[in-house]
Amino acid sequence: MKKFYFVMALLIVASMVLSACGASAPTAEDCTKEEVFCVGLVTDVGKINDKSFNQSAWEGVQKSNTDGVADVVQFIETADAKDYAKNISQFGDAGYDVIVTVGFGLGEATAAAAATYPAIRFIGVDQFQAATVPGVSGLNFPEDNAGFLVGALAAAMSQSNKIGAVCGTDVVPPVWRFGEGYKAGAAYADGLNGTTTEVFVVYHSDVGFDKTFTDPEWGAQTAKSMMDQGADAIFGCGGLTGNGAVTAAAQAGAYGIGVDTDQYLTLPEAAPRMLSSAMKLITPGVADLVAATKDGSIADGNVFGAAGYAPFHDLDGDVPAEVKTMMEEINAGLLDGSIKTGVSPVKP
Amino acid sequence: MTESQIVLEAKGITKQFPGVLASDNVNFDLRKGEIHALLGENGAGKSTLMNLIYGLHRPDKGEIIVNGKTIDIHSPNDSIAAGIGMVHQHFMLIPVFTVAENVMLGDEETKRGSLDRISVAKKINEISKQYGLDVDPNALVGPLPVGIQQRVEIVKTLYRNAEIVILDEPTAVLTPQEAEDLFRIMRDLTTRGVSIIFITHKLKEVLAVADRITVMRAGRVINTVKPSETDSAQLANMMVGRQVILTVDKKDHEAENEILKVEGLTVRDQRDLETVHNVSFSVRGGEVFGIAGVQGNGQTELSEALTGLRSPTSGTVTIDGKDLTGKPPRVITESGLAHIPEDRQRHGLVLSYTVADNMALCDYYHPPFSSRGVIQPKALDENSRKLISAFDVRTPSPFVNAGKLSGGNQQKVIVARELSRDNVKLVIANQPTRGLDVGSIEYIHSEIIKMRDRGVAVLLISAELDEIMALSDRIAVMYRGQIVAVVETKKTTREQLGLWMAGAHVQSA
Amino acid sequence: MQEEKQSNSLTRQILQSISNAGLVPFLAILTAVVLGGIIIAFVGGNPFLAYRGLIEGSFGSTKALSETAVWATPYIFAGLAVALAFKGGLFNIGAEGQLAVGAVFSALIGYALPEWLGVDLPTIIHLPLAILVGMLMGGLWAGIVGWLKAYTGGHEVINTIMMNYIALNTTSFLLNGIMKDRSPTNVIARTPLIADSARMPAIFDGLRVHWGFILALLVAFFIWWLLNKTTLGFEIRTVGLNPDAAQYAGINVKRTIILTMILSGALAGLAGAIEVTGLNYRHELGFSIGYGYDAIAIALLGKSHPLGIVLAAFLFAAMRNGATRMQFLTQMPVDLISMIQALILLFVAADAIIRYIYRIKAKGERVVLTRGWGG
Amino acid sequence: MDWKRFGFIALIIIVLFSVVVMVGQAKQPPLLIVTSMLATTIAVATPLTLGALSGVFCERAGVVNIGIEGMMLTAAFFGWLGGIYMFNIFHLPPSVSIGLGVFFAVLTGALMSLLHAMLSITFKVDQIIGGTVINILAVGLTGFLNRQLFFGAGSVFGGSVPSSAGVLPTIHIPITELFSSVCGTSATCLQNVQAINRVFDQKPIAMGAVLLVFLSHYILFNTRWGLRTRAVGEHPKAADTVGINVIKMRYANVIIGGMFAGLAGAYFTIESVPSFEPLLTNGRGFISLAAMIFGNWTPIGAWAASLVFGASQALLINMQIFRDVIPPQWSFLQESYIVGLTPYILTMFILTGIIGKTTPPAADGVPYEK
Repeated sequence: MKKFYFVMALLIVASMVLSACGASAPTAEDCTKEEVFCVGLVTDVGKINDKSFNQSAWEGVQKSNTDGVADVVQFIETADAKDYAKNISQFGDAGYDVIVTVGFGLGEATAAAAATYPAIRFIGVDQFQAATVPGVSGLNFPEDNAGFLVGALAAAMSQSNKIGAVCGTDVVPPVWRFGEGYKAGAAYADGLNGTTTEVFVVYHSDVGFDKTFTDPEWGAQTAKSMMDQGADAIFGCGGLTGNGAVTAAAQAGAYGIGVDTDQYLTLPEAAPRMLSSAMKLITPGVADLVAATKDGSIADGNVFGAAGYAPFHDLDGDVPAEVKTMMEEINAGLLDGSIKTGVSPVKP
Repeated sequence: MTESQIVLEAKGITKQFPGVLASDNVNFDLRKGEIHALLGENGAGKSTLMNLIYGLHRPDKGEIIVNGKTIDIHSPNDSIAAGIGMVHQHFMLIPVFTVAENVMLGDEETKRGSLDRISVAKKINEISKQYGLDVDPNALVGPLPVGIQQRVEIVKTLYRNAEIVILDEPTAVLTPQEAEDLFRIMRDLTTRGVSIIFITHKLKEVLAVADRITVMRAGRVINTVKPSETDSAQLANMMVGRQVILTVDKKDHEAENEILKVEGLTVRDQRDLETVHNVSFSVRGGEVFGIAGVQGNGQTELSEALTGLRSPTSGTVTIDGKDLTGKPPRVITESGLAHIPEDRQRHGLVLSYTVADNMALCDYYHPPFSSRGVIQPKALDENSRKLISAFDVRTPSPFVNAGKLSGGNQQKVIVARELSRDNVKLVIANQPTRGLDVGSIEYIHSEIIKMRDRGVAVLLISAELDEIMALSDRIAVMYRGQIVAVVETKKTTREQLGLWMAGAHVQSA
Repeated sequence: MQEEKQSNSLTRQILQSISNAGLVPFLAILTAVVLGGIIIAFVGGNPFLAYRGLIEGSFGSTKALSETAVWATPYIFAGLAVALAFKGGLFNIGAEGQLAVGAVFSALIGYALPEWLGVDLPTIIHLPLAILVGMLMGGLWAGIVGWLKAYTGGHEVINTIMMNYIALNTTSFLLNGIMKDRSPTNVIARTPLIADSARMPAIFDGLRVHWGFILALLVAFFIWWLLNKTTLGFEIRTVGLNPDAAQYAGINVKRTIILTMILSGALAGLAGAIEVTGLNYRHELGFSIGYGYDAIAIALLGKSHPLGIVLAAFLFAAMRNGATRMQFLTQMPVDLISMIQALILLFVAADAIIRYIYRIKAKGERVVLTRGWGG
Repeated sequence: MDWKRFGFIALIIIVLFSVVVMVGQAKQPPLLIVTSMLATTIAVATPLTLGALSGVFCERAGVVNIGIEGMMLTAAFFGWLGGIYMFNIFHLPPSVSIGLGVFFAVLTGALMSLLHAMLSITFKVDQIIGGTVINILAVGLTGFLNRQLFFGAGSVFGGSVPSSAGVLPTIHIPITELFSSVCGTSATCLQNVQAINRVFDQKPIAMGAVLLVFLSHYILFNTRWGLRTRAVGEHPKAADTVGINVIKMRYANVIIGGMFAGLAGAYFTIESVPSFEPLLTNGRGFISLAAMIFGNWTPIGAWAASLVFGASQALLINMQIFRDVIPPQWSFLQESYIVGLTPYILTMFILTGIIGKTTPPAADGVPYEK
C-alpha cells in the first residue's frame, strides 16, 4: 500500500506540473455582461473539424470574432442527439447573445430553446422554416442552383459526354439538391448545345448515417468505377466522401468539381485538375448573420445564403469562352428566377 | 544384469507448487540400457519429477546430471540437446498435422527455406524399420489409433537421437497385447543402448518389464528395488504407505429382474464416425455388469447414448421397462439413473460452484431445492451437510468451491449426489476411479458394491481390467464399437479378456 | 449463538468481498483519470478545469443530476444485457443493434398503433405495449444469434457484430422509407413523434429524468434476483460456467443459450424502448450511437454484477453528460472521454497492470468469459 | 484445398458480376463492365485482405484478434500523420514522405498489436475483451489527436490541415503497349485490351496485398516458421515439449499480424486518399475478421472471401451508376441498405457450417499456461 500512495502522489504532482505549463483557456464568464458580445455554436452529431458544414459554420463564427463583431466565441460538439437541448442551454444559461445551431436535426431543439431564451438570437444553419419561428433565423442555401451550375459546366466540358457525381446520402436534403441540380444542369446544357450527356449520380447510403460523409475510400472507388465507364468529370458532393472522389478523379486526369467552398484552396491534391466548385457559402453567411444580430438588422424566418460556382483557376485556359459566357448567363438566370432547376427541396 | 554406467542422475530435486510440495528432495538415477520404472499413485510426484528433468518446469532446488555433466535445463530444448526424449501421458501430437510434420516439429529440416518433408519421411521410415515401429510418415495423426500415435511419439524422440526416453503411463491406453508389444519395443530399444524411464502405477507391468523400480509417494522417493527382490504386496505397501487389500470384499448376490436393456444400439461421435455398432446387452438388478475394453473403443459414446448426452442413430434403450431411447438426460435421470461421468471436471462438476450447489446440480429444479422456480438455499445447505457426513467428503465447509477439493473428494461429491437420490434403479459408472488415490478408490468400490447389494443394477465401464474383474458379476468386452464377448467373471481369466480386448473374438467367442 | 456468529462473519465476509471487488475497479478508474489529466495537460489544457467541468456538468445541479440519470438509464439496461450474456457464457457485442431494433419497433407501436386501430389508446395499455414490443424485438434479434449458436455453433461474437450492421442498415432503410416522418417540414431520417399515450412521464416537472430510470434500477435488482435466486438463473450460470456439466445435469443447454440471448437482447431492446418512450419520443438515426460498446465496458467494469453495473453506468453516464460542461469550459473534445473510458476498460480488463502498480495480490479465480471461436 | 468453399465463393462472385453485366449491358459492353468491376473488387478488397491476413497470423498462433479494426484505424492515422510531418515539418520530398508514412503505419500496427499481445499473452486478458479495448482506444486516440493536432489555435499545424505528400502512384503494367500490336487496326480490340489492362493498373499496396496472400500461404504451410506458428495455435503444449517457445512465437505472430493491419491502415490514408477522418475504417476490420473465418483461417481462402465482399461493394456502386436502366423487378438492387447487407448475411450463412465447417485453430483464444 505504501507503493500505492507513492505512485498516486507522483501522478498527481506530474499532472500538476504539466498543467502549470499549459495555458488555461479563457472562460466565457463575462457573457452575462451587456457589453460583451458572445457567440456559441452547437454542432450536429459529428465533429467540429468535419471539413464540412459544422466546420464552415464555426469558421463563420470565428470570422465574426476576428472581424471584431463577437468578443467571445465558443462551440460544443454534440456526441448524441439527445444532448441537443442540453448543449444549447449551456450557452443559454451562460448569457450568450447568439447561438448558432448547425444542421436540420437541431431544428426542434433550437425552436424550443428560442422560446426558453427569448433574449438570445438563434441562427439555424440548414434549418428551413415552414412557419416562421420567433427568435430563430434559418440560414438556407439553394444548393440545387450550385449543382445546376457545375452540372451544366461539366456537361459542356466533357469530351466523352459522360459525367459523374459522387455524393453523401441523399437523405440529407442539401446533398439531394446538389446531386439532382447537377443532373438538371447537365440536361439544361445539353439542351443548349445539342449534346446528350450521360450523368451518373451515386449517393452513398449504406452503413449508417454519419459515415456516409466520411468515407473517402468509398468515394474514390466509386469515382474510379465511373471513370471506367467513361466519365471524365466528377463532382464530389458530400464531405470527405466527395473529396475522395474528386481526388481520385484528379489523379486519373479527369476534371474534379468540388463542393461547398472553393475546394481548389482546400484540396491541394486535386487542385491542378479542379475545374470548379459548387459553392454554398456557409462561412460568410453565418458571419453576416452574426453581424446583423449585433447591429439589430436581423429578422426571424428563412434567410438564403449565397450559392454559386468557383473560378476555374489553373484550368481557366481549358474553358472555352462560349462556355464561360454560358455559365454567366445561367447564373444570372438562376438568380433572377428565369431559369428554374425543377429540383424538389427534399427527396420525394 | 551388470552394473553399467549412470547416464542420468537427479540429485536433491525439490519443487514447490502452490499448496503442494510436489517433489521433496528426490534422488534418482538411470543406468545405460536399463528400464527403470518409477512407480507411484496418482499425485505421487512421478510426472512432476519427469517434467523437471525434461525442462517443462524448473526445480526450486537440486541438480540434474547427464552423462556425468551437471546440466542446466531451462526448457525442453536443453533436455533434447542432452539426449532426453519424453513420451507424455497425454500425447503431444497435433491432430491436424501429418506424422512427418509432428515428428520434425521443433527440429525441422528445410531446403531453401521450405520444409523438406521428403527427407524427413525417409528418416522416419529408417527409424521405423530399425525399431519395428510401423508408421506412415504422410498420414494425418488425428485419425490414427492411439497405439500408432504412441509409436509416433516414440519415433519423435528417436528422430531427435534421444538416448534417454521417458515413457509416462504409456500403457494406460493400450490393450494387454499392445502393452506386450510396447514392452518388446522397449527392450529392443535398450539393447540398442537407449535407457528408459518407465512411469506407471501398475504393479504387474513393473514386475514384468523393469530392471529396477523406484517407488514414490507424496513427492518423496520411498525406495529403489529390483523386481526379483520384491512382490506386488510389498510394492503396493510402499506406494500407499499402508497395507492394501487388493481385492474387493464382495459377497455373492442373486441378480434380479432386468433393469437396463440395450438393443441394436448404434451411435455416431461428433466427427460423425460410427463408434458404436449394433450393441445389445442387458443389466439386471443386483448385478454389476462390467464393460471392459481399451479406451476409445466406443465406451464413451455408448455411455453418452445411455445417459442421454448423445442421441443414438438406431437401436433402443429401455430402463425398467420404459423406452428411453434418445430422451434428454433429465428424463432418464428421473426414470432412475445415477450417472458417474467419465470426466468429473468436465461433466460431473461445476468447479466454481460450491460443494452445496454441486450436490444439487441435477436436482435443483424440484422440491425441496426449489419451489416455483425459486432456489431454496436452506434446502441446498441441509442436503449438502447430510451428504458430506454420509459420504465422508473432506471439505472445510459446504460453501467451498468444488474446484478447491482434491480429485478424490471431488469424485465423492459426485458419487454422493448420484447415489443418494431416492429412486435409483440403475448406476452407470464410467471410469469411476481414474486418477484417484487408493483410499478413494476403495471407498468408491465399496459404494458401488453397496448399491448392487441393494438390488440396483450397475453398469461399470472401465479401462482398468483389474477394476472390472474385481467388481463385476458379468463382463462384456468392447472392441471397435462392438461387444465381442459377454462372460461371467468367474468363468474367465485376465488373459482371455485381454485377447478379446485386442479383437481376437472370432476364434474364441 | 453459533449460528449468529456465523451470520455475523458472513456479513463481514460479504462486505469484505465487496471492498475487494471494488478496489481494483476503483484504482483502475483513478489511474485512468490521472492519466487522462496528464494527457490534457500535455496538449495544453487544464486538467483541473476539465475535471471540474465534468463534475459540475454531471453532478453540479439538480438539472445536471437529472441528465446524468437520463444518460445512465440506457447504460444500465445495456450493461445488464451484456452482463447477463456473460453470465451465460456468451459475449454479446450486439447490444447496439438490439437497442436500435428495440427503439425502432417501440417507436412504431408508439406512433402507428392508434392509427392502425383507429382509436386512441389509454396510456396504461399503450405505453407498456410500446415498451414490451421493443423489448420483444430486441430479444428476437438476439435470439437469432442464440439459435445459430445453439444449433449450428456459429460464434456469437461474429454473429452479433454482423447483426449490428444488419440492424444499422435495416433501421436506416426503415427510417428513410416506410417509417420516415412524412410531415412536410421534416427532412431527416426519423420516425414521427409517438402518441402522448405512449410516453413515459417525467418524475419531476422541468427535469428530463423519467420513470424509465426507476425501472432500470428495478430491472437491475430483478436481474440480480433472477440470476442468483431462481432455477432459471442457476441454469444460465451453469451453462455459462460449464456447458458440458449443464447438459449432464439435465439442463437443456441449447434452450438455455437461446433464452440467455433472448433475455440479453430484450434488455438491450428495453434500453432502446425506454429511450423512445421516456426521452426522445421518436427514433432517429443519430440516437444512441456506440452504446453497445459502452455497455461492454460497463459490464466489465461492473464485474457483471447488477450493482456494479448500476455504479459503472453512473460513472459512464456522468462522464458522457459532464462532457458538455467540460467542452464549454475547456474546449476539450469529447474523444477525450472515449480515451479515458478505454483506459478504464484497459485497466479493468488487465487488472494485472493495476495489481502490479499498486502491489495488490490476486484473489479468487479468473472468470472465463468466452472460449475462443470453437464455442 | 477446400473446393466446396472455393466453389461457393466463385459462384457468388460470378452471380454478382452477372447481375451487373445483365443490367449494365444496355449502357456498356460486358467486357468493360467486368474489367471495371474486377478492378474495383480488387481495390476494395485490399484492406479487407490485409486485415484478414492480420487475423490469420494472430489466430493461427492462437490469439483471437477482434482489434483489427482499431489497429487499422490507428495505423491509418499515424501513417498519414507521419507522412504529413515528414513533408511539412522536415520538408522531405513527397515520395520519401509517402514511403515513411507507410513505414509509420506499419509500425503503428505493430505497436498496437504489441499491446494486444501483452494483454492477451502476458496478462492473459480475455482476448475478445483485449480486442475490444484496442477498438475503443483507437477511436478515442485518433479522434482526440486529430482534433488536438489539426484544429484550433495552438495546435501543431496552426488550426488547419496541411497538404499531405499525396498518395502512392498507380503502377502501370504495360499490357496495352505490349499487346496493342496484336490488334492491328481494330479499335474494339484495342479498347478491350485497354479494358483488361485496367484490372492490372493497381497501386502498390493493392498489388502487394495479393503477393502477400500467396507469400503468407507459402510461409504458413511450407516453412519452419509456419509449421511452428500453426503448432502453437493448435496445441501449444505439444510445441512447448519440443522446445518451441510458445510465448515468443505468439508475440511474433501477433506483431506480424499487427503489421498487416498497419499496412491495411496505410491503404486508406496513403494509397487511396490522402486524408484522415475519424472512424474512416467504417467497420472494415470486422469484415476482415469475417473474411478470415469465411476463408477458414487460410490466407488464400481469406483473400477469396475478401474478393466476395469487394465484389458486393462493386455491385452496389455499379447498380447506382446504372440505376436508370435497372429493370423494375431488379430495382431493389439499387437499395444500398439491402444490397449492403450481403457481406454480413453471407458471413452468418458461412458460420452455420452449411458450406463446409469452418474449423478454427484448436487453441485459438486460449492463453497458454504451463
